[in-house]
Amino acid sequence: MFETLILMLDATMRVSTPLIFAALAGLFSERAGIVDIGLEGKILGSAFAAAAAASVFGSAWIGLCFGIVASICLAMIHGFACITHRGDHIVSGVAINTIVAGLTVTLSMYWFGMGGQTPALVGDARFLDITFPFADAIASVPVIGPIYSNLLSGHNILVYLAFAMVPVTYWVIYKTRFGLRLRAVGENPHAVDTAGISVAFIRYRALIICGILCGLAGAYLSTAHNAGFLKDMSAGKGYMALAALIFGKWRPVPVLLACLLFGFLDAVAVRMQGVEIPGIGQVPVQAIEVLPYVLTVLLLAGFIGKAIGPKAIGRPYVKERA
Amino acid sequence: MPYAIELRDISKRFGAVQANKDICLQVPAGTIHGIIGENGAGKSTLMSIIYGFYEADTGHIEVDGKRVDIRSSQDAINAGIGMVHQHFMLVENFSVLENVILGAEGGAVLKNGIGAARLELQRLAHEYSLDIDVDAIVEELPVGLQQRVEILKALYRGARILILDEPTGVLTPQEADHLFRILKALKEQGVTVLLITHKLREIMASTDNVSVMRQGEMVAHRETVNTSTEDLAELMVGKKVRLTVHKDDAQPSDVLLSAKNLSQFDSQGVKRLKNVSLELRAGEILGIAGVSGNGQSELLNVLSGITPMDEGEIHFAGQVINAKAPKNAAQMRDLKMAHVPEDRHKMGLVTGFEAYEAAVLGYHNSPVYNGKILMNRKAMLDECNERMAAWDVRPPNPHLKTANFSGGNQQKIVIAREVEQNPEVLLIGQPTRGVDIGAIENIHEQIVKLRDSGKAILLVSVELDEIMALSDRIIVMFDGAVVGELDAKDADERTLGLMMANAFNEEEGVSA
Amino acid sequence: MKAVFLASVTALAISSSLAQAASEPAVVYDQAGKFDKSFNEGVYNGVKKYTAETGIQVREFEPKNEAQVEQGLRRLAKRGYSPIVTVGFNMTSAVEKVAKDFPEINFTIIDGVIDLPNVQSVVFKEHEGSFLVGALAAMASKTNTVSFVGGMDIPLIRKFACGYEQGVKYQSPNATVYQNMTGSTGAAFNDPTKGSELAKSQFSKGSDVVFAAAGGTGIGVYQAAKDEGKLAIGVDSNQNHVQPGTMLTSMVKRVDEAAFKTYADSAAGTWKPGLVVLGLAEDGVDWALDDNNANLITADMKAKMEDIRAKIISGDIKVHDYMSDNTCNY
Amino acid sequence: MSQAKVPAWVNVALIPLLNILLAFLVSGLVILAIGENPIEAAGYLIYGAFGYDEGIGYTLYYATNLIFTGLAVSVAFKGGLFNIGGEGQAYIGGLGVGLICLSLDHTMPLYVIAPLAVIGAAVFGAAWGYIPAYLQARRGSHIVITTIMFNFIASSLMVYLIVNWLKEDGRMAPNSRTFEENAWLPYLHELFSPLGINIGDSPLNLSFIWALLCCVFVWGLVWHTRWGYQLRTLGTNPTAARYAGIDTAKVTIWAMLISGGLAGFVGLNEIMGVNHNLLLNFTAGYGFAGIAVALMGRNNPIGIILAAILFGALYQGGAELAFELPTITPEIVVVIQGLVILFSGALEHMFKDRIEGFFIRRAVA
Repeated sequence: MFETLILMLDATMRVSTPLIFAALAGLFSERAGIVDIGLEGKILGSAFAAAAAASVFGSAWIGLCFGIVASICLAMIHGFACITHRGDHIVSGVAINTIVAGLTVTLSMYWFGMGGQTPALVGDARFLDITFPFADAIASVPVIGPIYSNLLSGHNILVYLAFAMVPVTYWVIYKTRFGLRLRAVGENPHAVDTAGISVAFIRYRALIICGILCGLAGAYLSTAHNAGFLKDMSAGKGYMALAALIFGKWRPVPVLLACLLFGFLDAVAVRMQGVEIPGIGQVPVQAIEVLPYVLTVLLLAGFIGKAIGPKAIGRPYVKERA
Repeated sequence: MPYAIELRDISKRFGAVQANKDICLQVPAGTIHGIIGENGAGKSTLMSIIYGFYEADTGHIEVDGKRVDIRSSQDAINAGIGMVHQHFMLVENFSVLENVILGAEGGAVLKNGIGAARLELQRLAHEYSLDIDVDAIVEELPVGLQQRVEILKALYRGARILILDEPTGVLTPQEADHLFRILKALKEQGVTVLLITHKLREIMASTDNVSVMRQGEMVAHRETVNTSTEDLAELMVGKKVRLTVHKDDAQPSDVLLSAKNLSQFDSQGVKRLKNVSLELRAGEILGIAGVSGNGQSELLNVLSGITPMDEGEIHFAGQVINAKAPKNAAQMRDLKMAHVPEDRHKMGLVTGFEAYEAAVLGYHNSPVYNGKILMNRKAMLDECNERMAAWDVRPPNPHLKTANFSGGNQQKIVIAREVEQNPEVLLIGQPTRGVDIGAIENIHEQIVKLRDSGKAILLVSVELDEIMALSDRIIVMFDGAVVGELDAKDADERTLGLMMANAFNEEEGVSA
Repeated sequence: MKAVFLASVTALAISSSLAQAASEPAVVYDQAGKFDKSFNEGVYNGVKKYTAETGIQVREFEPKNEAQVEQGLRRLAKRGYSPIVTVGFNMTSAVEKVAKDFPEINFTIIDGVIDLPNVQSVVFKEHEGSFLVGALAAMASKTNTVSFVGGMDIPLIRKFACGYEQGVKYQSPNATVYQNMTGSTGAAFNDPTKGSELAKSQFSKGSDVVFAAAGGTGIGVYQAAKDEGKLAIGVDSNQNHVQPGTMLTSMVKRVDEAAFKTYADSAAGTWKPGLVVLGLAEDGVDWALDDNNANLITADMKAKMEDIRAKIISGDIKVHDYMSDNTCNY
Repeated sequence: MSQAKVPAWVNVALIPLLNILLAFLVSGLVILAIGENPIEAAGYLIYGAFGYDEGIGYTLYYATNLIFTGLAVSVAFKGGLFNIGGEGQAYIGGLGVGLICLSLDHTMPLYVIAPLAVIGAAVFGAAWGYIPAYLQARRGSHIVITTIMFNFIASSLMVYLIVNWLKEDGRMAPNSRTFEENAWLPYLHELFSPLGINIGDSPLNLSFIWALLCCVFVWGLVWHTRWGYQLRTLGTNPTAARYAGIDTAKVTIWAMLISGGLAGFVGLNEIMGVNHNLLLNFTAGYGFAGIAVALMGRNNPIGIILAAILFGALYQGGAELAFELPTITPEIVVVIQGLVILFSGALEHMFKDRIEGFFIRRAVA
């Protein structure tokens, strides 16, 4: 039982990683007042760019850079539409998701001609797992052994980075000048503007950070968790991250917990397919898969707590005319 | 001696509208300078230019005799200019401290800045008697204190020139008095104050000099001691103001509507309306006086059925309406209650609609405008044409989008809609807000005419002059409750002002 | 610009009417595409081989959604392409419809059964091949624990699983076999992330050889095996080259042969409609041994495999077909 | 302010046209980047969409779905609601159609099944729109997020139902049995051939006519009924709606019911008209494409028909294009779609303000 739990948690860490990156990305964006349902598109775009670059240059790090750049570009389109041209955030997000879904396949067909995939990545073109010192040595020690060598050790660097990003995000959001301004801009952009700070500049910077984090999420998918890009490989992770963001009420630590919960449910669901549980029979996997969305809806409807987002979210900032 | 701030030939145009034209202004250091003008005279635009919100098309600004380029609020702050906006620029769920340091954090990491800010705020509080709990969350503070946070924000940034845009609109007269004492203290410390208002009394009471704006132009400068309310009023509107309305004495008869102990809570559970009782008789105008935000809007909304009451009941047209048996706005209209809302843009009109569509808003279910399944467009258009002619709406084009009419004509469309339904009771809020002088007279006459035809009218206005001129009876509201009632003949500004601050008996007891 | 445009439109109209006259072979892959490293790629290899040997181009079409399957088939049929090889049971209903409407065009469907006078249905005895690789897995396993990752949870995939399990148990009766299916929709054939997760969880339970019958999902399974130093078994095509050193073998389903044979027979005039069942005896399924996995297969293992293979063909070993009764009781 | 001075055709025709041109221009650049000639590609595309009877049929068949989802998005939008859940509502609507057909096709004739299927599609689709609407109207949760979540929930639900309940034992493909022919909506080419009119074989079926009727219905409903008046009031000014005594919660819920019902009709076309069985993923993104159609069509039924035909042509022409030039995937159409959403939706102010400004200046001068 304990073994199984460790294995499930181990899988949870791997599955949650892109969710954590993307949900933190959404946190930066939405705390600055920009609704971002384009997380999905940015993840997918980055996954493609990272895999393509990694396969061409043979380096996962170069892939990561390309992934981040691609994701930032998409974030800037979102910014251009929502910040500069006061466009509807939702529409812009839908547009980005749609464009990326089409473009990644079109481009990968052209470059690699493999039905919308990139070539499989080998060796340095992928982020490989890191084994902690003495992991093998103490693997057999009860309790601590499995926790250390199975759960904590043996992930790739992006997994650790994702978890490290949570305290970093917390610090940036609550303890720095940028964070103060970012939160203020999401609550009352007029206050920020009259304080002599450019609302647009803060929002653009928030979106750049959002782009970087989505870039990490996408690169993780294609160059760390998997070994190559696949059509539609983000498979709704952006939306699930959005759900986690809401579920975590736009705060870094609860958001992390929400991501872990959703990741855990996913890890459970994967292993439940077609499995007969003695006495119960088959548990429909779909029921587990759907839980994150159902929970988020229940939360939004106020049946379990209340999710109150940043006040100025989704509203374009226009200087009022006298 | 150089002026603290000098404006030279400032002009600003928004599309076809000339908001400011060749504005010149000289403000000596350490004085309080008033700027008055009607709504839309261009005061706020001018202040926004000084504060870097807009860039002037032509002209320039000098501070302490030196020309400064103000392209952003940051430039204004650097030039020592601070501004207290009409609508506070505060982040409501931040603490006072966070609000104050926003934009002047003193380093990339907050920790150091916060410590320094704490000390500086203590000093400011001491020096100008601006006491405040720096760790309080802003949205939990009363309005007067929120304004104080705004002033502290400006001073913390080292402002030597402080602009206040309509600072007393949301304050009780007593809170306002306190504000002016603070301004005097600031002045003594050498701060220059620019006070924008359309309230002549404030200008006369507190300023050293006053400038008058009209239709985007600066039309006069006066030393306050050498001018008078009448003089300024005339300069402001350009002709003699007629503040009285010709009307005969009221002939009140039956009680048409009575409200008993009405209470209502907002979404946060705060009681906005507190046990309000009133009676409204046929053939009278009942005025509701009060500083804006003291429950008048809630009262109108509850009476008209827009929001349900939480406690109390209304007797109207033989019906008892209470929390258990509420009636919505449509049902109240069916009982012949009409309502001209306080804000026609937010409520009274759908600006994207063509005039003939907006002219049936609220009455769209009436059989007059409907066939069996579809609406009867012809009937709507015919009626709209008739009314536009009768009420002199210009241009008389029922297909024009309502957004494209001027404020006065929009208001005429709304009032015509409500009055022409021949209601028994008319609720009317801020009937002349943003309406030009000519239309004001017209609207006032129509209200009196309706009264004389035996209808009951409940008038809500923040303009004391309007209340006093139109009402037969006046009720004063403060903090959601009725704090006094008097006959219009016995009302004067001082009495009403004290009642509005709920300080009638204790003079200045409750001022913040 | 306008002129160029009009010219190209006219040219198009002409070229497409010309195409009507041709009678060339064609292939319609399923939505996983011809580079799935598995089933479709197998067919693609057959197509390549045919083109290489005869110089005749085969018209290829990769539909991207359900509607395009039928539309693409119809378009090919209308232009006179024949025979048309279609890949996968997902196309059954579309092929059925179009084949009815174009009785003069010949169709071959791989992995599906359609009873029409102009359709050849090719199905495989996957259970036999799976039995073989199951036995090999049991031989190679050091932990006496092996596992299976299926794609979509359907009878066909259960057939693989069941055959595999029988093979394992034949070789090593007390061995443990873990089984997981990836999902219950077509997406389960194209989800390497889940594949790798499933494989990893099987590895942590002790499995050291995994057989993936999961299309594109298998890529993730093989990757996981490589990352963790375990062995994996490929499916459909010879996938030994995907992760050399990790791939123990591949359960080869000669879809390439099926496609090649359709074209070749058709050219020779010997193509016949009806059901074609290909098993070990017909070389329709087999295990793959090449340079990529030669190091992993000892002479002893090879000998045992040849023995089992012969016994299945001779009928000494009866391999239960899951799809015959939808159970895996053997 | 001075919209009066901007000629109507600017908003109705010029701006949408510019948006679509820009989208084509960018896609042309993409095609150029992948080494094909955009003009040649456009040739194939137009030929495929309009060049022959069958192509036109396919174009209109795709357009049918897009009319339904476009109308769905626009009705909700008129009430100020962004229904991003058309995909899920269409999916569940198809379930309604499928269940009716599966349960009645052995016993009932088409003229009984068809109206029931229409009702089934509407009721199921509406039901799926109802929950988010209810939650928005009564519990204050944001409809965009809930409808997104409901798309995922619908997708899982359908997998569960089809795989576990509706799939025949032993069948491989996850779909229900094929309906008897009396539960098939007649193809238009079948209906027309007795009249001597010969249109090419295509999946175009009776639901196209139903889609056109829905346009008329929506036009009348939104612009000419009391309910429509209330809907538009709510959509442009919710405070005014409360002032006017409009039950905003009720209008919100009804708007989403109608929106969901319209989206559900995609099921009619796909399940009963074309596939003749209940299968997975038949919605194929039409729900999202409806957003582009509604934006492009300016939320106006005529505009929606035109936009739906345009996108239908892109789908069909795109398939033709991919068939003729295998280096170009049909996904290029998805790119065009996304660009249209970007230019005519998210970046609408970029052009609109400038163009209107131009006309206003001209009018002033």
